[in-house]
Amino acid sequence: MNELLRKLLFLPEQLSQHARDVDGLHFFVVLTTMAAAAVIFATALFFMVRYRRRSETETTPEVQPGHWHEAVFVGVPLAVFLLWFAIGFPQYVDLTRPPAGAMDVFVQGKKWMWKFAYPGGPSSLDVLRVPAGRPVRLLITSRDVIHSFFVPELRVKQDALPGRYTQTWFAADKPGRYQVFCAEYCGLSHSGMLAELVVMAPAEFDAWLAEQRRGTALAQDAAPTPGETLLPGSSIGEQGRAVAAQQGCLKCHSVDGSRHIGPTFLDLYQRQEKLSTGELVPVDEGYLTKSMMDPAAQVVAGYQNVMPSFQGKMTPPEVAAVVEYIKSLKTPAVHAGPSEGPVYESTPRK
Amino acid sequence: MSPLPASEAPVYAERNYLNTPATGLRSWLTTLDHKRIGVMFLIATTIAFATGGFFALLIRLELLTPGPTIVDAMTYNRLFTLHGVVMIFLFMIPAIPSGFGNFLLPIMVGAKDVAFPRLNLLSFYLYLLGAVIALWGMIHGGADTGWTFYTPYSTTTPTKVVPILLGAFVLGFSSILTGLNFIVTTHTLRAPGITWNKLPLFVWSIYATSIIQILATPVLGMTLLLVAVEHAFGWGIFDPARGGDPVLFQHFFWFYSHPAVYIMILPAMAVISEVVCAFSRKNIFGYKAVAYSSLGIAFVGFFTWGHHLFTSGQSAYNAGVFGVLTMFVGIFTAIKIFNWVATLYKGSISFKTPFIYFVGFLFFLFFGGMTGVALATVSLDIHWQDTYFVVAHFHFIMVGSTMMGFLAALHYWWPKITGRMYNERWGLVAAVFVILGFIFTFLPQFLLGNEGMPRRYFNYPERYWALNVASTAGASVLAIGFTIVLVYILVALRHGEVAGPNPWGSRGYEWLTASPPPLENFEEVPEFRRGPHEYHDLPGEAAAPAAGAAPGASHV
Amino acid sequence: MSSGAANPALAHHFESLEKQAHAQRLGMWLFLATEILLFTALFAAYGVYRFLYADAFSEASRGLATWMGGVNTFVLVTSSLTVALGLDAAARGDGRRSGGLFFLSIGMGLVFMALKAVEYRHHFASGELPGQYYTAGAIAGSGGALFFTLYFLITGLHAFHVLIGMTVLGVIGVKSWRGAYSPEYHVPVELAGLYWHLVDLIWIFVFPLIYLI
Amino acid sequence: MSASHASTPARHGHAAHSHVARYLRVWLALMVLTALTWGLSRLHIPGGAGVAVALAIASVKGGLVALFFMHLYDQRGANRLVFLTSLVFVALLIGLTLLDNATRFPLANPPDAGTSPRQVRDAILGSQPPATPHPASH
Repeated sequence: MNELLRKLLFLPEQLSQHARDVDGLHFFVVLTTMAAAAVIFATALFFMVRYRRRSETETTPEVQPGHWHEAVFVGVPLAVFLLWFAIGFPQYVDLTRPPAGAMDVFVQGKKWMWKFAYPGGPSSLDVLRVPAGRPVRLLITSRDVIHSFFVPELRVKQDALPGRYTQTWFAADKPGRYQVFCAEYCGLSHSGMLAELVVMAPAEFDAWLAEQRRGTALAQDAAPTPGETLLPGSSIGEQGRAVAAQQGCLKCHSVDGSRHIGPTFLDLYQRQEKLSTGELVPVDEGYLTKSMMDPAAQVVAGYQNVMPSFQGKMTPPEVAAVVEYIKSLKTPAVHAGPSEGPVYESTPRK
Repeated sequence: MSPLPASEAPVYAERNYLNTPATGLRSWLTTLDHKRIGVMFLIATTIAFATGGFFALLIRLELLTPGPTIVDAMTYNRLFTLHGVVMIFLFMIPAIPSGFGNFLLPIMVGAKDVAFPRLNLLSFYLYLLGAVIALWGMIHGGADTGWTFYTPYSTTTPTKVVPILLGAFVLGFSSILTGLNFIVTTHTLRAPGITWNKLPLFVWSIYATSIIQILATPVLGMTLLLVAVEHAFGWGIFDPARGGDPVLFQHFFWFYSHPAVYIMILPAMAVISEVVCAFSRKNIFGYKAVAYSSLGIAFVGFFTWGHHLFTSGQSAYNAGVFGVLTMFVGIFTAIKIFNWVATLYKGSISFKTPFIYFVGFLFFLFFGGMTGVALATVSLDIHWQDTYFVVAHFHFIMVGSTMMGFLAALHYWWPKITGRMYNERWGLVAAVFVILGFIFTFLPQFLLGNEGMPRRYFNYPERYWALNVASTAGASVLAIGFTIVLVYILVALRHGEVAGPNPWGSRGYEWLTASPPPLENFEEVPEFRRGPHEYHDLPGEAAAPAAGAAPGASHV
Repeated sequence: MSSGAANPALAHHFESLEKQAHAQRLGMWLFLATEILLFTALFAAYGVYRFLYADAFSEASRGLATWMGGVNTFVLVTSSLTVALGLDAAARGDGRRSGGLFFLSIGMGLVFMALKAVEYRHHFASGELPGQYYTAGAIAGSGGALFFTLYFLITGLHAFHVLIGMTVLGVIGVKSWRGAYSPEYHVPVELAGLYWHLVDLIWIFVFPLIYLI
Repeated sequence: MSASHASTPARHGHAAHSHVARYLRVWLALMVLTALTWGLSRLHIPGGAGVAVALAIASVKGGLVALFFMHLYDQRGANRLVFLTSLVFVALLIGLTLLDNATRFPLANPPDAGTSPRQVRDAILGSQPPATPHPASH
């Protein structure tokens, strides 16, 4: 029955319990609507046939409703509507309350791509990998305009607001590949802002994540695209700044380029740093993360090894947020890169 | 009162508003006569409708195949923006209230004119000014924001969004002035004998519409102005980079734009209430319920705007409040539907073109309304929001129902406005084309939405192809239907049969005067003893055995 | 019912001056309702941002010259009184007195605008400007800039209404002075007054919101 | 029509007692209230109480202006209804937008606004999501 109705209504596959619940309501709504339509239109049709005009001089009696009619006209639809709502609203509230222990994934929309950051630093572009059967919470933000994360198979959609987070969650049933759409109009390539949701077997996912964390495929996807402009205050970085302030990072690292106890954060990202060992390393997400977890391993030349390890003091998403924050600290002049970029890009005002 | 049906040969009123005091273009452009202003609005809005419809056809053609079909993505984005802006601000909102409302409302309350004729003319010129400003923006690049102007997209787009915003702002003032005029007219210019409970239902609905126009439009005006300021100067009010909240824009926008849906649909309901009585020759079932439910829609319609924000990051509290309140606004529409159907009971139903449009209206309003309520169940909306399901839903209401109302009004009052009849046979043919065209265009879009195709997509995955082709095919049927209407209605202007004052045998007050009506509406103001929807005291009533059964039926 | 058939002010589609006055008054009130809702969007934005940036807003508010806002409140309230007295004079047929009182009100409107201009000058000098132009920098975060965005939007729109109000008072005042109105017909005087009172009414809310809290 | 013992022109005309005394009393009250709210603001009443007091005084002042300067006190029902209705919608727009900002997921508000770093951390990291309403409350 479920399958029949689903196919009849062109609904996509149901990838989660939530999707099945929502479809249940959907079928109920469609069936009650059709029943009501049958009653109303059959009545109307009957009246139209029975009371069609037979002569031009025909007259009609006055018919007035009793209170009984009005009560039915108000009561019956109201009862049906409220019943629908009573089913639908808890389903929605459920969607706003991720279960305890859900895995967090940071989702960032920007024209016109999706970036997904996992606990522990790794991130990927336009591919969201999640384990089957485990709840996943998405913390969604945007870098420029409003986007909307939408997976039809999950019956889940949540807008990505620039400069702040919204959340939603799901637990996908079974491995497979599904399309992620952007559902909020965002400009020229709105319809091209697609990503893939890859649901993996839990063991497979764990292995993949571990490999990512080891840094073998280190965050290639996360590098800024050519011509990308960084909007101040419109990224995970905002949260990172709060975390950095709270953790005391800013007591030693300036953000304005001035030298302090530690190297400045300004333009740190993608800089070539000379280590105390004389070796040159590019500053990327991996280096930043590692420096927070094990600061003594690679100390920049000219600085004392005084920084404590934040291993265990900061959780992976916090680390990710601080990394984002550091990445956002760029002076415009250093912002190199070919100027072509996407044809149509909003320009932040200076 | 003229007997039903008109037995003697119909007369064309020789001295009428069309030729008094003069016929020159100048006398039209400077007229203070509400009927002429109404007619000018009708012409202007029809042109706007043709423009918007042309954009719609281009959109459907583009979507015939995945990927680029006839235009590029940028042009497509401009097309759907202009389609929305033109259809909503230049056609839907003014068409029935400013067009038919202006023509009919003063006649229906037995007045010589609206309360402030000069403001009325100003309203028309503001409409033209707004249209010209928007048109200027369209020619110089157009906007690509969608008619919803969501920030921060709209404040950062390099396209010409500011003139479009200012155009809409000016159009808002036109709308306010019309609403203001109608409310004051209804309050102060009712002829002796027309009490509030003897007002035609058309007037009740237009009155309710005017309340919304007065109270909601200023908020939209301010909001559009803020977006324009933001776009031009970067004052940061909705700009997240400067601490602003883009969701606040959505609150403001929908505070107007949800009630605006009722600005579009209430006038259609106004027309339908008149048409259903006239063509079933029957008193309306539950006058007070139908009349007051218009006010209910106007009032409760303001409490529901947040149902557009279920996926926007709005709080769950708000979602609950707005969801429940939306259920209540659905009730008022349900009351109307039930009462219209019940009006047919024991009627004498004549299947003329306006009545066919009534049937279409009932169909579209029912399914458009029910899908609207379904969208307010929140969890279903999460799936449907910003997909073609929503597109289909609001086209059922705004295009399906409102257009049915507009066409019903056009046919029903055509003889009153022009004094001549349209060709009934062609009318029926066109009605069938239009109604089937609508169904074929938008039914596939419901399914597309279920399947998950987001709206405003220039390109789409191939699995959505078949349904898109079906929708485009439907749109061409629709276009044929509209073309037929346009042709025979223009032919009728010159060659139509003379209609006479009351060709339908209607009891509406506007049919008590000549067709076309004279300059000050009535040569001699009638006494208005009977209600505008009362048909029971026809000649020969006593002989009809059904009359005895009526009171019994009413107290089941 | 006073038969106004002879009165040239009676439009052809009204049966009496009384009814016409009622219509005009109702129309004016509807117009005032749209004005109120026009400001409501700004007040709602103010409410939201004040809630979100409570500290920055009170800090920014403390930086304003409260005495100027206060004096302006006294000035505007008093101008409302003179307008009301002007209506009273018109109702008694004293057109000269009515016009004179309206001119007095315009004078107070000018005082209001002058004080406002002094304030604006000060804000410009110290970089307390809206959005991207905000350079005062005394307040952390975006709250300060947003406060001044709303400050300029609300007071600017209000000042614009004061200007319109002064114009209306001027036109009606001159006509009144010339004896265009009578005890039977002086609705324009009343409507001009209504508009001015609304401008006052809005300021009564602007003052505490911007200057006091 | 029944409410038409209003400020009709005719009534204004032969009203022996003009409104002057009333206007002066209202004006005096407005001046006193302005001084009062100004004075109270200098006390810096903490929290929302100061806001509430200031708005309450403003509402009283606004009420006086509307009732007496604008003559709602002695006018027809329709005008009063228009004014009251507009106030309902003022409350509606301000109330429901504020309710949203006050109850939404804290991170969905601007980052440097009401959300303290602690709230940010709790919301991102706390296993318990922020309070959301019970479906039962509706």
